Amino acid sequence: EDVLKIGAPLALTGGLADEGHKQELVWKMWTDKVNAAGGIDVGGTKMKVEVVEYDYQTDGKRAGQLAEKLINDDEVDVLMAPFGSGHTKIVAAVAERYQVPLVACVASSTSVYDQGFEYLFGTLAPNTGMTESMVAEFKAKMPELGTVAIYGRDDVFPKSMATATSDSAKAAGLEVVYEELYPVGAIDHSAALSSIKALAPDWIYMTGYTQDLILGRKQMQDLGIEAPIITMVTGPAYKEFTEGLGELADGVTSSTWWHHATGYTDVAGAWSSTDAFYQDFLEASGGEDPDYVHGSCAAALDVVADAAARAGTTEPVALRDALAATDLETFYGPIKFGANGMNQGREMPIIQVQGEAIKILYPENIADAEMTFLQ
Amino acid sequence: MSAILELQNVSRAFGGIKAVNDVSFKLQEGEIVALIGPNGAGKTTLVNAITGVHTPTAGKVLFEGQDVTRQKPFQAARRGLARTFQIVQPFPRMTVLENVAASALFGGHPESVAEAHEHAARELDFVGLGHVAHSPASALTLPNRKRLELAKSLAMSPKVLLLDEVNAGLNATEIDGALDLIRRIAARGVSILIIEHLMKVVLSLSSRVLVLHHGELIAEGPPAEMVHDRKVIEAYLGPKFAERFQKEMAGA
Amino acid sequence: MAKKSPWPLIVMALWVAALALTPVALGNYEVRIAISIAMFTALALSWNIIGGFTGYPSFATAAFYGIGCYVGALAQRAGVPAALAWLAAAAFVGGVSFLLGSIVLRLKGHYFAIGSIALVDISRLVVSSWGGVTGGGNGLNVPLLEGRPPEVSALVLHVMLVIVVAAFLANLLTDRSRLGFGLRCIEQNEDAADMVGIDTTRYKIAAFVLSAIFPGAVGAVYASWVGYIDPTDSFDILTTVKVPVMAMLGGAGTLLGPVVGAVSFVLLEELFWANFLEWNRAIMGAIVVALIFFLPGGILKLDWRAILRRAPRGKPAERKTG
Amino acid sequence: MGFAQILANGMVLGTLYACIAIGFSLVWGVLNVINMLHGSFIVLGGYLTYFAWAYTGISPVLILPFVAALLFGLGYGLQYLFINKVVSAPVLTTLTLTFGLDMILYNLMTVFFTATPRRVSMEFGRLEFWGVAMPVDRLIGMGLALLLTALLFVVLKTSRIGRAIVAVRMDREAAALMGIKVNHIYAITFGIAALMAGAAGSVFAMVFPVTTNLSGVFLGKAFVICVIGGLGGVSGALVGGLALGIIESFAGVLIGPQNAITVGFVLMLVLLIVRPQGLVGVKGYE
Amino acid sequence: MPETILEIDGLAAGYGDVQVLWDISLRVEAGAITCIVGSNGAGKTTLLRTISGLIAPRAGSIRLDGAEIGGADPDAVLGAGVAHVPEGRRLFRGLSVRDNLMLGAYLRRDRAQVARDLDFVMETFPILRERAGQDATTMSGGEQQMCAIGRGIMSAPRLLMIDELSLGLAPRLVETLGEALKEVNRTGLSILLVEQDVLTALDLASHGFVIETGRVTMTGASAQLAGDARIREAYMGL
Ligand SMILES: Nc1ncnc2c1ncn2[C@@H]1O[C@H](COP(=O)(O)OP(=O)(O)OP(=O)(O)O)[C@@H](O)[C@H]1O
Ligand SMILES: Nc1ncnc2c1ncn2[C@@H]1O[C@H](COP(=O)(O)OP(=O)(O)OP(=O)(O)O)[C@@H](O)[C@H]1O
Ligand SMILES: [Mg+2]
Ligand SMILES: [Mg+2]
Repeated sequence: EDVLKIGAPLALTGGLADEGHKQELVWKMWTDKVNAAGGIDVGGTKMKVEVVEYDYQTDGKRAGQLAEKLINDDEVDVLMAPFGSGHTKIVAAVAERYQVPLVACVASSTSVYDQGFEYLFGTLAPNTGMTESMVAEFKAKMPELGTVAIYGRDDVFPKSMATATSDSAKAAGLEVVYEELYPVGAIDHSAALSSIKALAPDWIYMTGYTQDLILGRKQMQDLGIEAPIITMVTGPAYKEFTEGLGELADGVTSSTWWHHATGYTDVAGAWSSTDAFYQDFLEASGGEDPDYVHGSCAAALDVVADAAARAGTTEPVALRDALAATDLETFYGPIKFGANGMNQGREMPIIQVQGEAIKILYPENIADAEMTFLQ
Repeated sequence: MSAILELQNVSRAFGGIKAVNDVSFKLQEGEIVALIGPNGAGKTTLVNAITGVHTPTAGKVLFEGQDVTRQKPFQAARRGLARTFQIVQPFPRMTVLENVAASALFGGHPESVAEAHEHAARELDFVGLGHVAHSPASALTLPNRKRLELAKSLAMSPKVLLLDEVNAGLNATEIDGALDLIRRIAARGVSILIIEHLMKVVLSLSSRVLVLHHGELIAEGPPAEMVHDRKVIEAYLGPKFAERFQKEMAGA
Repeated sequence: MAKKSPWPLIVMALWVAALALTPVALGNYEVRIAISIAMFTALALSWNIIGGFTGYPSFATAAFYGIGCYVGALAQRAGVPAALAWLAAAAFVGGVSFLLGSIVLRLKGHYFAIGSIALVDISRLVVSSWGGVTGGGNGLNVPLLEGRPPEVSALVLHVMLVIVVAAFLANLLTDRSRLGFGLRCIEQNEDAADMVGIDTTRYKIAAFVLSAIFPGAVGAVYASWVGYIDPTDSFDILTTVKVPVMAMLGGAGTLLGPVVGAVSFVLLEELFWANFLEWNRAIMGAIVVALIFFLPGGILKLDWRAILRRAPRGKPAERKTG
Repeated sequence: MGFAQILANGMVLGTLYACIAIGFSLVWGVLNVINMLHGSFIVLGGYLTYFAWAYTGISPVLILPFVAALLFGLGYGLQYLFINKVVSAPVLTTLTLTFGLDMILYNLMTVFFTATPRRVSMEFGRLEFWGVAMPVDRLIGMGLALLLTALLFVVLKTSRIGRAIVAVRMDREAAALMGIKVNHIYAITFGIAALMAGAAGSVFAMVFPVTTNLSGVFLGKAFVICVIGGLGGVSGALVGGLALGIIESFAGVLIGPQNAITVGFVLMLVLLIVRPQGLVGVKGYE
Repeated sequence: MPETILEIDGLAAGYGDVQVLWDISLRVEAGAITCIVGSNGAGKTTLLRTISGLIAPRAGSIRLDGAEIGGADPDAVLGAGVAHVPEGRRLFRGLSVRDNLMLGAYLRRDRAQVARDLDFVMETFPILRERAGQDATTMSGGEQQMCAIGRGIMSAPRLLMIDELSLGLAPRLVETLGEALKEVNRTGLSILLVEQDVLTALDLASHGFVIETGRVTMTGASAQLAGDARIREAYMGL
């Protein structure tokens, strides 16, 4: 058989359905694109690519079960992890046991990668990288920046972001005046925000799911909470956020792993430039902008294809070694895996909602706007 | 002959109302005593107080000389202090036999499940329910349910039996059958306190009658006297029935 | 009292043997299904003791299961060998359920149902707030079991089956001992049970604990199998409701009911989930509804014993027999 | 931070909570059914309001009555067709049935609405008095919630339906002998409950983003509130809701949002044990 | 000949697979007190439940003043003028005596008349006025029985059916209740009485029926029945 089989458990229903559909979309875009170009060259033979996907209904148990089904019944050569660090962990355990390479495109918590798994790779870079550059950038833009309040959802990704931010801030000499997590079931944030209001910090950093962030921003407004900098990770990266908030979104900053305004050109992979991807995406999605999930996942497939090409075979162990040796420039940016399998040394964009648009404040080389302050 | 059950100034209040107020009496071994009184006088409450369903708010309950005032219902049952319910309470979806076996197993003296069934079967024959042993309790007619209640309490091989209106709803003829059964139970050496509004039962069974009114004992004595007692007629019998019963007693 | 037929035993033995053989006969995926069948069979059997025999509508299964997950995981992370960790989890959960039982078992009917559901939520919240120990929302990584996948799954399956057998024996003994007799009395009329000399409190707690330890063990084993647990998955409200449904599907209060129920439910779920991605939840719902209307006594309803034991519906006397 | 502010937050949240719980409490108290559908009813109300608003631009306040009416119909139908058939069965049966129905409804909603959070975004700004900041939309929500609650209270207390509902709860057969159409009353009750849930959803959508995933959360809140307040329909839910809102608000500030919800649950468990009838619930509903 | 208010012909009824009533036929005289006696499980309660529409008849007809009410829903039967005071009182827990009485008038719209009837009931049973505010179910058995009867009267029926009038009541109360019933009957209300205490029953009623295992086996004027040897032997234990 000359097909490169890629297995993908997806959350097409349940709580993470929206995220699942994003992945599904780029899986399709990528396979069409590659197969249209005749497939990929593996050890001399042109191989078509195929993504085998199943819905795991945002149910962790089921995600693991599916990974196993993909490996055993569908005999996939490599797995793509589902959305989120939690479910990635479950699938990673299975992949590790079967020694099938797993590429995670939406798991950024180091806790996923520090289990010493051999077969796990991630295209997102560590959260810490993100938070350090952010603190540095803001401090540069606002020298008098002294106090920060941190408020996050008690869930794998937001929690690690909150902790990382708090560490980076302390390291940079900021005072963390408030640092709390809210449980998953929380539907109201008045209590926390009222406390924050009383502390009047220079910088409010909130991290959680889009619906929480929308509500959080609105309640800040309602309670008359103002601060020069309001960061909501990763709200602005999602169109639901800006749509849900309207002008209230204006001025909110966030870091993200990728933004379509990042202009990488003549790179390897299915798309020769960020813009090429962007154009294709607009078409595929009917005019909607891609976010980092789309970018990272599409790039993850590029990585797989590249590894297969270099390995010259789809045999898992060889494929794994090839992946480990990856050093690739994609439309999404440079990808090079560290010892723990995580993508290293990328400069991740800091973005800000300005009017209707999402502007990039950092890194300089792709920045397209000056940071504005809310106060 | 010694008192097997003794109440010393027992009271039980519910919030405001004193349902039972400072009641004292002795139940001698082997005797049948009747407890009568208007509705709401506190008869059922008294039984509940004796069996630990409602612990007395004051006073003492002595069983075979030992203080059992604070006992739990299941302890009362195991001691041999059995009672029937004014509102019959079978295990509806068990067979009649299982119902009685339960009492034998838990209330009686520890035996194996098998023994319990044998014992139960004997008691069923004794009360005359042998023929329906295997039908579900829910299918019994009222008189048979009452008999089942009796069988259940007998299966605990009780020393004292408290019968709360076991005959209510039976007509005169059915009552005759019931009377005979109760006599046979007494013959087994069980001491009985019987609550009844059916004077026919009271008068023909008991050697002694206690009259409860507003939670207090207002009279006590042999049946023949009670039907003439002014207080009792006033509070309980009413002139018309008093007359009827006086006749009956005279007749008997 | 129903006569003791040997059939439940025989059927059960054959069934367990069949499951135990899946690793040699079938592929890993089927083994995985076998494992979840075993898991849910154990859970349903455990529930049967409190929910079936005693008639207390307990929705605490997920609490025991979840606590089991965490105790097992933490023990293993602390270096305790897997097998010991599993036993420890069972024991610990047993203790916890004893304490919780002596509290919530004072409640009856709807209040007990709510109370038991609350147990699930509270344990979840405690586990996630107690980040220092449990990793909170981050979840916990559990050391993976050694060995190649087939061996590992086979091992997990067989351990789960051991738990199933244990749970089944617990049911069997309960069913045929004075304990079971007492529990059935409580199920039908607690006051009367008290009156015939049953120490209802002690009996109920016993039942509650029995229905807790096996889920505890199951959770622990599950944890070391998947290698990662988090509060939302471990204390899942869906699990807690599924289990009683399975028991009812087969026939609550009977010996084989929970077994049959668990098998059919898991297989149905597989079937629908494989074939009707979008709609599988609705379909499961439809099945549950149908179950209530068309199989009120469960699949084993035809078993004549069930006729005497099943939960009361409508006019009891309409089911006069004998 | 200002005591007044925390209290205010708590009370506003509390009234919304009350609104969430009333229907649940009613069904539990009267039909003796734990209605697992309740959370989804609220979510449904929220979504319907959102889409009606998004497509017509009509003010949600005006949309609310229609949504409420719609859910009344739905509730009446479900009760009449399904739940009535097993209404006198033990809790396990009825709870499971409503759970099954909920799986269906939930699935329908995820398919048609997806899990995307929706919010009726109308910026009303806020009022400030004595240093207490109050979002206007929440005040409106609070107002509506109170209005609905009062309305229901009056209906249950004074109307024939109200008396019939109480009678049916106590003794179906005796009620029938009073000439009360029992099944009809049951269905009405369930309808009213669904209606209140739908209305609550509308109100909610004006203040919070709603997503299908919230149905479980709403249900959980309803549990807690009913137990805290007690099953007495309106008054119980109101007291319970306010209590929970205020407790969560203070707990959130004093011991951190992390534990706020836990406190609510623990309080509920304690009350279950020491005072099953709840703070203001009438004894005998147990 | 006196006119009849209730006519039953060939009535059969039961529960599930148990048939309880077999071919029951009887006439209830308007404005009189009629009693039904019979041993336990004979089917007396079942008969009343069938008349009041709680159970659907399997055969036969039930006519009230010539109009068929067999198989009608309870509310329709009550609307037609038949009230049923059930075995064991069945008062509404948690509701005051007054509310219980008012529920009797649930179907009625004529507020003024309802108020007058409430007054009448409280005249007839003074204890109810005394306890008007108390939770009905915390009263003693006898008081509850009065409340139940009062509740029946409140629905302004033309025929009042009472099951087990004296069950569990102190003799004195039975006497009082008897007087009260005669009182009520004088206002022209027909009464159908099920009673275990045959002496009391026949003493209250002008006319009686005997039901055995679901069949009417005897009927006649009270005096005549009271004199009948079989009755004395079977039901009076004499
Ligand atoms: N659980 C309770 N709570 C409140 N009051 C109660 C309770 N049980 C009984 N009472 C009250 O106590 C008094 C005595 O009731 P009890 O049932 O003992 O009377 P009784 O003598 O058995 O009457 P009857 O002959 O009708 O059975 C009544 O006024 C009753 O209302
Ligand atoms: N709900 C029921 N389901 C099945 N059978 C019943 C039911 N209620 C009564 N029966 C049966 O119907 C027969 C007649 O019962 P019914 O209550 O009408 O007798 P009754 O004349 O009223 O006796 P009692 O004097 O005890 O009131 C009895 O055999 C009884 O077991
Ligand atoms: Mg009594
Ligand atoms: Mg009767």
